[in-house]
Amino acid sequence: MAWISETDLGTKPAPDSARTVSLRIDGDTVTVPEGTSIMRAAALRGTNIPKLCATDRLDAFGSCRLCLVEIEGRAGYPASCTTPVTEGMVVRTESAKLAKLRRGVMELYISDHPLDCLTCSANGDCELQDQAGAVGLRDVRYGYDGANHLQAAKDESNPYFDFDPAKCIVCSRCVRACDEVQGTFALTIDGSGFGSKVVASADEGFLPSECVSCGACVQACPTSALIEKTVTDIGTPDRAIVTTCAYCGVGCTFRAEMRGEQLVRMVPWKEGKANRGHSCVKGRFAWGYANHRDRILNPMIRESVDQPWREVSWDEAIAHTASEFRRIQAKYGTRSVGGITSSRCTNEETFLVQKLIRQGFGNNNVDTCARVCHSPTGYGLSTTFGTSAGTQDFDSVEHSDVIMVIGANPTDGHPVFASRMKQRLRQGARLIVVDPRRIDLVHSPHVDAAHHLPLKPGTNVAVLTAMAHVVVTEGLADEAFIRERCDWDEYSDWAAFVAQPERSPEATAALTGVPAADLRAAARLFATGGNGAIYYGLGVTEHSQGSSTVMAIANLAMATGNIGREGVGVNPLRGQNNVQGSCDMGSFPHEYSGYRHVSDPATRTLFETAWGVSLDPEPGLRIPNMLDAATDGTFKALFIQGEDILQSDPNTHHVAAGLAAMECVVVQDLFLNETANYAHIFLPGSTFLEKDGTFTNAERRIQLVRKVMDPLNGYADWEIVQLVAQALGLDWQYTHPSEIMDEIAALTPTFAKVSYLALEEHGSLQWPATDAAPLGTPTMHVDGFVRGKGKFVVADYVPTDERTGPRFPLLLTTGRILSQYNVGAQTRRTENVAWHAEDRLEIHPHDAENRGLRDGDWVSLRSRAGETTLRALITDRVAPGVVYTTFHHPDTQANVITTDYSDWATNCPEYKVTAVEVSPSNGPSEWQRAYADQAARARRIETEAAE
Amino acid sequence: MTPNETAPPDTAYADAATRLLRGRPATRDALLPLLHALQDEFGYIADAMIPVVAAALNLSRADVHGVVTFYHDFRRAPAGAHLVRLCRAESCQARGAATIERIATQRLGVTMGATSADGRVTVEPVYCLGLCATGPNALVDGRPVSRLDAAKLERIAAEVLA
Amino acid sequence: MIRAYVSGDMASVALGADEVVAALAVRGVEVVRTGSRGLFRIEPLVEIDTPEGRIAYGPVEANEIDAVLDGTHASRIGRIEDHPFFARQQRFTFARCGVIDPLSLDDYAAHGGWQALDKARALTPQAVVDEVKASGLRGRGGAGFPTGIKWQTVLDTRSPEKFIVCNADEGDSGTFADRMLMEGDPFCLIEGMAIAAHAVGAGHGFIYIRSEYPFAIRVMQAAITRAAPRIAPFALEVRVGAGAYVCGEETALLDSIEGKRGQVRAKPPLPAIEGLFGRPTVINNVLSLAAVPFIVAEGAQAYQAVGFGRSRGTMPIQLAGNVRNGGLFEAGFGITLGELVNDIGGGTETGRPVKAVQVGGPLGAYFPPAMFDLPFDYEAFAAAGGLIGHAGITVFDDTVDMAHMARFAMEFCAHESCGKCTPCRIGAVRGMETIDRIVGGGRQPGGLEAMPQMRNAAARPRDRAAEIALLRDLCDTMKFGSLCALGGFTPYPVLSALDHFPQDFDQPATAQAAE
Amino acid sequence: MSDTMMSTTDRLVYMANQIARNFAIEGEEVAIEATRRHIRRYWDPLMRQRVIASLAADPAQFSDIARGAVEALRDAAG
Repeated sequence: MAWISETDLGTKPAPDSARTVSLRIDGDTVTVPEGTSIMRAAALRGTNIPKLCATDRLDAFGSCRLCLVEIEGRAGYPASCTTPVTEGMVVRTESAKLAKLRRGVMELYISDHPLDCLTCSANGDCELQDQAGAVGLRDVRYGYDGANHLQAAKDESNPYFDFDPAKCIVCSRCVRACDEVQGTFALTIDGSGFGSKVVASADEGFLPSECVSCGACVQACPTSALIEKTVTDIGTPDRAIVTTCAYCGVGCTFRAEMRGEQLVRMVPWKEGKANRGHSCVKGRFAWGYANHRDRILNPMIRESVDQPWREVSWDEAIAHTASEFRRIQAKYGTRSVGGITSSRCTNEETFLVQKLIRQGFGNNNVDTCARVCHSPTGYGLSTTFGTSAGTQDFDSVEHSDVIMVIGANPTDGHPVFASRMKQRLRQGARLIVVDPRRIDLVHSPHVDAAHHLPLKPGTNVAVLTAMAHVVVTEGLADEAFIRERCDWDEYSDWAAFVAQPERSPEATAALTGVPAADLRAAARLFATGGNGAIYYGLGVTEHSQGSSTVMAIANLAMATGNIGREGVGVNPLRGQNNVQGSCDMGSFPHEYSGYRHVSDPATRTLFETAWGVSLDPEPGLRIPNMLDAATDGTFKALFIQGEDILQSDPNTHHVAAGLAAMECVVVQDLFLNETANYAHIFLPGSTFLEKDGTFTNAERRIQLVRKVMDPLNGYADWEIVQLVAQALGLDWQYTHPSEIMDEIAALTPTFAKVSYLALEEHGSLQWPATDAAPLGTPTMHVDGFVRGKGKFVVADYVPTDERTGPRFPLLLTTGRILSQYNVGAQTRRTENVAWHAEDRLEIHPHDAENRGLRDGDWVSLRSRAGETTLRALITDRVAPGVVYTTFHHPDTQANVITTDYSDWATNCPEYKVTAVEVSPSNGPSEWQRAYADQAARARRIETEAAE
Repeated sequence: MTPNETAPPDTAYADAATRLLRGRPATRDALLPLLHALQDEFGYIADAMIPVVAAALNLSRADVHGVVTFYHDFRRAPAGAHLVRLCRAESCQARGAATIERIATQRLGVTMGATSADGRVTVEPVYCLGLCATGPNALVDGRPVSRLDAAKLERIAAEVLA
Repeated sequence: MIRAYVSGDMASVALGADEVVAALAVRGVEVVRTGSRGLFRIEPLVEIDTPEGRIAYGPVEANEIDAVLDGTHASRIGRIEDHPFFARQQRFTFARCGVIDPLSLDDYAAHGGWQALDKARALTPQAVVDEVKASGLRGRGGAGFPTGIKWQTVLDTRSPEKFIVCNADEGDSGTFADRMLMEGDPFCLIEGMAIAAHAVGAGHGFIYIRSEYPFAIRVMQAAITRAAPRIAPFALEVRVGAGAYVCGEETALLDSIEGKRGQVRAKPPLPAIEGLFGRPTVINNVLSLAAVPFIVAEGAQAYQAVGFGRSRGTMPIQLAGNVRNGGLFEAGFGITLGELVNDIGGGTETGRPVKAVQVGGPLGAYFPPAMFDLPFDYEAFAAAGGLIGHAGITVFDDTVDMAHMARFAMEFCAHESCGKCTPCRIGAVRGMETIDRIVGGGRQPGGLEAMPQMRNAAARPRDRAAEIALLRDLCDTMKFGSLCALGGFTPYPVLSALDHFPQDFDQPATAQAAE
Repeated sequence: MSDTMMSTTDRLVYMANQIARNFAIEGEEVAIEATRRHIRRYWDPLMRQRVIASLAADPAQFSDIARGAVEALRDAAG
């Protein structure tokens, strides 16, 4: 389906060119950049030349032949989409001859097209219909008895959209969108000539095919051949609200297209600077959870977790919450309570939760789920560069020559950015993948990494140090950059360290499992291949040396001069929509918004003045410390907004024990999540569709979240926190999240110029947005590092204590899959389960054979921490000795297995390395059965139970 | 698709693909040569070859399927034991190809473009063999035959129906 | 020992040359397989080495060999050069074809081979390009674009990699010159490509040969292997088509080499700037490239001196279809159609009157004998509503039904359409249907159009004149709207048939009687 | 049920040692100060008290660097 009420200039903008060209179109002089098509030049002037195969998202194709024009001095009727303007060209877009030709083409189209427009799902939003009108077609003289495709069967296999080949005009926009935009190449034209038809893969139907359901084809379709089922069901949208996706850290902007109060579809917004009009299956389609019957809409309380829930009024729930926290603090002390902010919520909501804790609870016991994902990024990058964030914007990848992906799986985890990366790779950039697993970027259709370094989980620092060893010992370091931008003495110390023979690729190969020659070649390529950019994910951070790895990455980038311009940089791929934002907002126990330590008197005074209370100068507890303290009896109450720590945090037994030891656990969430099994108060949350606010994505881009519909639960999350604060006696009077942002801006220098007004005006801002850079900062450290000189930190490889042995001979590592998101709370409640209905354990054929396992067998997965069962997937994607699983399904409880080892600097859990054993099994483990029973009991709701 | 009881397993296709690619970089431009080689060896492009070829050249299945179905040469089912390709382009038409086509299909007991029920012979059209001064022309199991007439057709029929 | 020369050309083999060779071998005759001389009426042709030169006999059957060997065969021709069909020709490009052993490097060198390459390599690339420009050589594939200008563009485009691609996807019915040249003198093409490579700075070349030419594929592959050291560092390889006529269109051909569906690319960008694998590419027809060694060796002037108007040099013209002296006739431009068909071709083979000739393959116009004074020249043919194309002339006698041929043109277009552009993809099928209705006398409104819900559709019957008007409109849409020559030129045979042979589009007699 | 369940005190000692190990490459003196600073900066007061207390209970569970750092913390707190 086409974009409604968005202008489509027909062809892409001309590649950057300083030169302009003037020409005459229909008598007017038009001046456009050199390389612009006639079609685009005309559209910029307001003349819409008829078109069907052209769209400004795709390369000009020239197949529909509606856009023919006349050019003085040129024979024939060139297609305006594929003909670039030239100086002095004289173009006519309308003439009797052109009108006749266009009608002739349209007559052919309509001779093989259904005629029941009035009952078509795309009625009113169909380019074919529009163009038939535009060219003035009145009759089809061929009649309707000729050969046609009107009997073709519909493909309804995809849960979100239908394909009706009878309505297809074979413009190839879907095929081209899949190739050019998404980069999956799942669609093709089958056959040739009149028999040409669009098919998925080898004519397999969309669902079984290679299609990843990103929706680009549906968006590209000019008719209703490809159309969202929701449009068919509900009708064409009549308005659209631009908002920001609440899934991953890419931060795609979408048009929420509405019909009345009903959301019809989410369509990626062309102007979105993070996604440039692209989307993935989650953001585009998986929003049905917002109306899922599992959603809890009324507050509930209970005295103890073995009781059923009791629905109460908001007033009662809020008053009860406040009195419980006051009671517990009175009994156990100020520091006996705390809270957890959510990377899923808005900046404003996150800011309010940490404010509630610092101002209302009077301590710094606030932490966020970023603890378990990107806290080492914060530590590592602020230590080396001075800023706790990635250095680039996403556009930067278009200027990269060598891309190194470490411990990230962008095609699954950050698919929209992965598509842009793949576009650059198809243009010739080269790729280095450092990952224990053969992810799709290593080798998949049209992508072939130059080097894959399949390291043993847990050896990141050794591998990066060996790369640095090559750079330094082979004289590939960028000395000019280092002398200008870094501290030379620190560099020299570091260089001497990495140059030690025992750090060489050869010396560490046995340890890392990476062949030395490959590692050397990769290092040389990165150092000498032009603009080198590093993208990394949780495979870097979620280790006992997560912070060291981040610093090793920063060292490598500085040593090769790859910081401070487009195309380079160190780029964490953030897992959740607002990880960056929640960290920025002061969600960590040791720092206020803008990463300022609580012990800093000036900052504290600023906040004390603004908030009218004295604030605790001592750092608070991190999540694992809170749980420890709870088991020890010193921590008694926890306010959790939008996070499911029981499922997402490591060593589930430890989490469960901690939660069980508390007197009051408040969960604010959409669903009765796993953590809520241990909760005493449940405050129903609102979805991103139901509130205003902002998210900050992985490129530090602050984007508006706009309310599309009223909260089903009655309140936006920020309102609920405000009610709690007011009940605690705090004088909060926010009437709109923009006022919260104003407070953030006033208290946070890097946000100084951020306001809703500015965001409305510019679409988005990348912090720092200061007086010096009022429009934000796409690329950081351009003229110098934020901390002054870039700091080389000697990061020594310290092996994890989690080791394989006779009992646990395999290493488990974990990750994500495209169709599911995080703990699956949302995506499991959508049709995305069609692609991934359960977590599977990937195991190498060799290891499987040794254990007598066949593909699909139930297996028991055991570690020192616990045991679970799931089904095996035998694949050589993983190396022998390594097994892999996802953690999207609570039934699996992969975190029963993971241990509480963690990053030395930040306590970010070591999710990525667990020694395990795998053996045949015939069903759920004892724990799984017990857990299922407990969960069922804990989820009882009295009003239902009474019926 | 004619079921082929002796259809080799996919691993045979994968092995063949590897062998047939030898000496040639596994880039996309090897696709047509590889498909030709597979068809030469197995007689047709089996469905099961599509993912094998896609994997060998790092293409999507859609890429391979699109190419296989685009070109008339690639057959999706085995041909008959004998293959008679009759030219029906203009120069042969000018020399009586239509009559020859009628006689040939009648004599061989098969319609144009089809394989006889007993699998003995497939008759297919071809558009020009570059023998345009000496038509009507045919390729009989790869052997060119010009100036086709009833007598020559009879000899061909005797050969392929034997 | 007696030495005989027998063509191994695919046409000769199709006429029984292999059987003749077997008979010669049995008698201990040393046989040299050559290309074809190019007159198929005298094939299989046997030439015997004698002190008076090569004495030809043809046609010869295998069971007549003894008569050939004792010189008593009734079809004794004598020296082939003296045969009137050959005496009238100017063989610049085909000088060696039929004379030498195509795969003998010695033969090739002995007949002037490689002189041009050596000469070219001693010149600057620009000097070679200038020479080709000065020769007036125009693309022999059909479009007639000046070859030298194309080369100049490739030479001027900076790139780390450039390609020479030879379009040997000769799919036009009525043409076989490319095939004959590749089978009869493959080194000539290789030399032409090597010169092109030097002229533009290309390192790699491809010869894209249609799969319907198994002999040419075999010979070219063997020739490339043998010539590889001679043309190094330039490297060549053969790519085999897969039965798609549209791949004769240069951009579709490039996509096909790249391993894609052979769909036509929009131009610009020109292949000379962004061609194969996105690199600057010379893509020329076999005959264009094969003309280059003569031009370089003999000088542009020698080539340019021959010809007519802006069409310079010689053209290997192919006489095909229902023609007595079918074969290859290389001559300077300017010879008239009538001379070609009647004088040289000797009229129809059936002996019936010529009704029409189609020039330039399936996309070429049909001309009636009334237009036989047309000179063979790009511009003259264009002015007459036709095209030279690849210079194939297919002759039809008076039994041909031109409405059927018009329909066949649409049918062929439908069969071979790549499916990318709408006028060709849908238009060709509608064209077939419309011609069927014309022949059927028009049509009644269809069931759907007669429904009361259909207010805008014309509910009246459509007579033949209306259907012919529709066919003309369709041809207009296809001609000006199509992306490439397949859809764009299909109207030539259709409209020329309609214009010159309107009576054939009348209702069949049976239908008239029924009314 | 779980092998890895440590007591809170054990875990704090483990953490101190782990921090110390990662600074060890800098040499003992620098590493002790870096470890101390890290704990001071990121640990809540109760955690610091507990780790100091465990030093008195069993100094041998600490590495040299960690012990040095905790001693420094203790002395500063004292």
